[in-house]
Amino acid sequence: MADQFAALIIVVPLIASLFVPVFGWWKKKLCYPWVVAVLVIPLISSLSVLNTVMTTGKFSYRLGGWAPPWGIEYMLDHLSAFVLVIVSSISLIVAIYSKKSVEDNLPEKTVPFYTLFLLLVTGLMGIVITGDVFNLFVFLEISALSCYALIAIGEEGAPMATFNYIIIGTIGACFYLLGIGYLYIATGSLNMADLANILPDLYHSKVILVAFAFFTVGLAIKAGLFPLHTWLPDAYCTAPSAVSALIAPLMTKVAAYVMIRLMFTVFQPNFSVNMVPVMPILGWLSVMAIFWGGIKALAQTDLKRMLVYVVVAEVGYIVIGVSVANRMGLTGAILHIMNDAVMMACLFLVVGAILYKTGTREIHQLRHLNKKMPFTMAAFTITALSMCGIPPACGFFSKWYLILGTIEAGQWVWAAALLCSSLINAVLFFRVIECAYLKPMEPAYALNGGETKHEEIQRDEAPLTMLVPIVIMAAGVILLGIFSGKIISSVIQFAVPASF
Amino acid sequence: MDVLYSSRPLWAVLVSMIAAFLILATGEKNRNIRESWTIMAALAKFLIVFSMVPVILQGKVIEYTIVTFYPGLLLQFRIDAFGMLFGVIASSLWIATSFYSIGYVRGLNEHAQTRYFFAFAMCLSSTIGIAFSANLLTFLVFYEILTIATYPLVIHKESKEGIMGGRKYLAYTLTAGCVLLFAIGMIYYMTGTLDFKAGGFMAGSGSSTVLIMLFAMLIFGFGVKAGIMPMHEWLPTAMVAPTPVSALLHAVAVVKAGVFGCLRVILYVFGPGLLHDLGIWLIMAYIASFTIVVAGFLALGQDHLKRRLAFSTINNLAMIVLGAALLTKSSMTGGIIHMANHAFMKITLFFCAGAIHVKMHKDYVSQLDGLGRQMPLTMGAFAIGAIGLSGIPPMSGFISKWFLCLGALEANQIIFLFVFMTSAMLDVAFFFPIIYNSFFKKPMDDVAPHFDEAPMFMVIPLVITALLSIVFGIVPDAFFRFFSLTSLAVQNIMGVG
Amino acid sequence: MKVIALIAVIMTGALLIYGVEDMPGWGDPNSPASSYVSPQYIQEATEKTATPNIVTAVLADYRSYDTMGETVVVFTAAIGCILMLRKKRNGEGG
Amino acid sequence: MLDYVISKYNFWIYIILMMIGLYAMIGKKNLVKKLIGMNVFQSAIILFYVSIGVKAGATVPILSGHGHGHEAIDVASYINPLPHVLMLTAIVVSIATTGIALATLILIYRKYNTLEEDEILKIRKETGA
Repeated sequence: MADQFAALIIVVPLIASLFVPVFGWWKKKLCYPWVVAVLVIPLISSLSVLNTVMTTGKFSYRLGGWAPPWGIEYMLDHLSAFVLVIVSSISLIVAIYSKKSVEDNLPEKTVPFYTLFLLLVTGLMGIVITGDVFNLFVFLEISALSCYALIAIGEEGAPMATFNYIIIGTIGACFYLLGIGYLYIATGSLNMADLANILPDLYHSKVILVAFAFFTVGLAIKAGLFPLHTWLPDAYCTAPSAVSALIAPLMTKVAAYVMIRLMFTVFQPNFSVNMVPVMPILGWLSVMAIFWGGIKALAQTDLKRMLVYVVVAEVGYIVIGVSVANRMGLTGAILHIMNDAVMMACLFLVVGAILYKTGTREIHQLRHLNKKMPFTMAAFTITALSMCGIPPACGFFSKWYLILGTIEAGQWVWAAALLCSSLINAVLFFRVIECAYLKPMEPAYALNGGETKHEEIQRDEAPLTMLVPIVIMAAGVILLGIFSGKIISSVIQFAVPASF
Repeated sequence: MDVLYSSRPLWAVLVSMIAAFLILATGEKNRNIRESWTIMAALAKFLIVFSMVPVILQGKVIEYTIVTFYPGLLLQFRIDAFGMLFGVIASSLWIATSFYSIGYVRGLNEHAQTRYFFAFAMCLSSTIGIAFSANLLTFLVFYEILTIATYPLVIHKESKEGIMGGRKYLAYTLTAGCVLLFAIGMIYYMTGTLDFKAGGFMAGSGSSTVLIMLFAMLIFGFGVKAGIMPMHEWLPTAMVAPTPVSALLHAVAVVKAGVFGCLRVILYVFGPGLLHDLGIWLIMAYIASFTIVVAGFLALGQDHLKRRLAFSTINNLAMIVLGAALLTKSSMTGGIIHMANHAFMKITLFFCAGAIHVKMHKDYVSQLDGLGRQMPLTMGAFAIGAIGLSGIPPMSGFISKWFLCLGALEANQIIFLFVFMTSAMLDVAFFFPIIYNSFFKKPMDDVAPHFDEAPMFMVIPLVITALLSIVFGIVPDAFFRFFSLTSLAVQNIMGVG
Repeated sequence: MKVIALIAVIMTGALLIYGVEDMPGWGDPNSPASSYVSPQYIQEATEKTATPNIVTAVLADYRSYDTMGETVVVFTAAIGCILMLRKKRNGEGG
Repeated sequence: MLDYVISKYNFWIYIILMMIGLYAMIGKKNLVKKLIGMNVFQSAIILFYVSIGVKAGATVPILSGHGHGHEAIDVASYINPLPHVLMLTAIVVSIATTGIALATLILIYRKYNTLEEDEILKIRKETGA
């Protein structure tokens, strides 16, 4: 019976999205509770699926009852169930959060906004759940299209950023489509499990090699891996708060998931690691991503823009974990998909709340925020410490496994890059913390009569619909760190290919 | 070795963490309730820690596993004699510091007191975590928490120097944390285990070049907090912090955690045998000696009282490390017991500096003339601490120096004997003028001095710690069983090596 | 920009031409694409789905899930255009 | 050699089309031209897929005569239906993408009154955005 939950994960938000315009036409206010209520169901379903996978092992779900290579099936194993839980929980949290942000920024666009919000979530979960390479493309496009539209309604400069994103994103998606075509021409199949069986005999074919190359480049574009990240900063930065809080944690992570899926399930590790020289290339690109993202982030004075560059660097983390191609590294990468999703969600939620309350994102204007918004800033601080790799927050543990992975692979420079990145993050985030928590170093505010010391600062915390998601995410940062051992031993351990 | 499974170590760590959140929840409005949390937690922590001492002295270890990540990779507490020693020092001195802090922050009407007590409690929590860690990973986890928990204390004043000091502190300690992370990863990769083992577990797990590199990294990582030169720069800068913080930083928690880490690496990760074979013990000893002598001279040049004390701390910590690096039984005993003795004496000195600051708002050595007549208790305690640190009997400092000198002879390294002697003379040189001036010189402002002490909350703790320094000099095993614990730890290490 | 474009294009083209060597020829009935999954569609589809047009059968039955996705894409695009363009028109009108 | 080239002519055509499209997408300054490049690029891929399905001498896969009974169906006489199915989906996707892209172009034009990339960048630099 639990099998049917798998279908609900996609069907419920999809059907629900059709009803959003209906509700909106009737009463606009209903959109928000409807979306929140609907998104609970995928979360429950994906938890149930994860539970089934953990107790009985992986299973597939045939859509329309057609047998796999002819019909389409869902592939539910530890990896996909795990990522599903991440996607569904974060989208629920962001949906709860979105209320004030939408009312404030896009009052007349509530209805299409929530419709697309649900479609984006549907697309992301469809990507994760499907076991068919072409079906994956369809959902990739659903999520991409809704993402384009959601970004385009952002602030100044958003349409231009979106157009760049559309062009580059379409190149990525088309490369992926081309990869499918090449696989199909060589094997005749589109089903992932089936492909995995057929491919080993064809590993020496040039067609397969080209297919692999296109997959890798296409997904690297979608994941925003250096140097194909150029679309990412502008697009994520100009998007509305609620949108960037959804796409920044999820879009790149889901692309990274597809990368892991293709490299280690559709293709065997034997091919991806030993027969093509792709791993070192990806690894070095990630190192550059980490440094480039970090350095660009250091140069920003706008908090959100800084975080966007941190996203670029964090993609490098995951890809390094993939490209060291050993058990520890991949464990770290999969763990970091989760950790980074939670951390990024928390940070972007905080930035949205700050923007909503104070109207600014400039770091140096965040003064006294610890008094105004103590809980928001506490959440920010916890997550910032996690980004710097301070235990017991979750960031430390993924970093630990990634470093073990690089050590095992003998890649010292990669290890050094990971370590340096912690330090860069420390500089980045402590700069913000200093501004928000401490008195200004220079008496630059003497204009107020030099009486800054005695001014009474009123608490002015974000509304509850914003605060609760933020606090949940911050608690998640700590709890996921403490229970990372449990998560690894019960889920991630089995998500890593057995041959490692 | 008998192993006793108990959750007491966990509670010892958690009690102050829980208190920290209670403090945060209580807030600025109910100051008395907030302070009572601190004191209750301090007492509870001490009782929990101390209740385990008899078990340890029977030669057992207490173990508690928090979580397991991978085989050989787990968060675990295991209390042995050495860890116990550190745990007792930290938890007993926290009681003194708690009372003292209350007097200090109220005396000065400091801002952000809630944050201050919160961070303080977190610091102690992680210090005990460090003391009880069973392996390098657990150690690292608590070490990093300690780094962060101390940061709000360092920048407490929020002045320009404070923030700069905080930045420098973070730059040093976070870099060290990264290096440690890498080194520990390497060790796990090479040996598959991270558990501390008396006498070391690294022997034969890699080429000597790799081992030396790892040793250097670990010593760098822990040495930063221990203020070993040339990584000591942050310590004097961090003196802008309020005095109880300096006392905690420089006598109990942070620097001792660094030294504790160094000793763990030398004695429990690499082990005397391996270090002897690799020949790096001598290099280590020279670095420590260099630190001892240079820090002593630098201390002479400081007019700011707390900075002078900071350099004295660097000097003494290096002495502890040198004791361990000499790898003989006596030197180890001396080094380990000096952790305890130095803690009590140095915290007395810092308490005195704080009391003077609160009462007289004087921070410089040159301002202290004639103070002894106005604040006899404070300056008397200061004299006891200073004499003790110079290694003059019957203070406890004498015991540790005696063993250290004995160790230098046992190791057939006369040069280190001279290092200890020089250090003692430098101690005399930079402490005695203070004592002399304060008792025998006339005050600068020519007002007839009358008895006017600092608040009782401050004076009582510092008198008690001063008296304890004398008691430990006469009966080293009194109350806290420091000497028994030390000799047990040394036995464990030498028994294997 | 033009140089980057040219380099990207030439690299892509070279990769594609490299791959062509192992491709089956034009109209080869024995290519894997035509001989593995698809024959069964041609043989069974009419019987199982009662549709003479096999493309329709596959589109609306075997791979109907894809087709659902396809319609959702159109829906997404429509809503997306509404989201992007609607308010501005009101703004101009008023 | 010539046989080789001729036997795979479908691939050469699609490769050339695709390179043209890709060049326009990256290299052109006019945003509409970029969009047209995108369409050419997608059409090239569609062409590629459809050409996979071809079997020499086969006809469209519509079995008007065979609906009933169990007489054997000659697989070789009908072309492969799957690529066509996939491309029906892909065409729709490409149209939808074009639609969204055109909508953003409208937004851009309303804002900057031009669709030349360099002019837009100049305007943005001047306004400091």
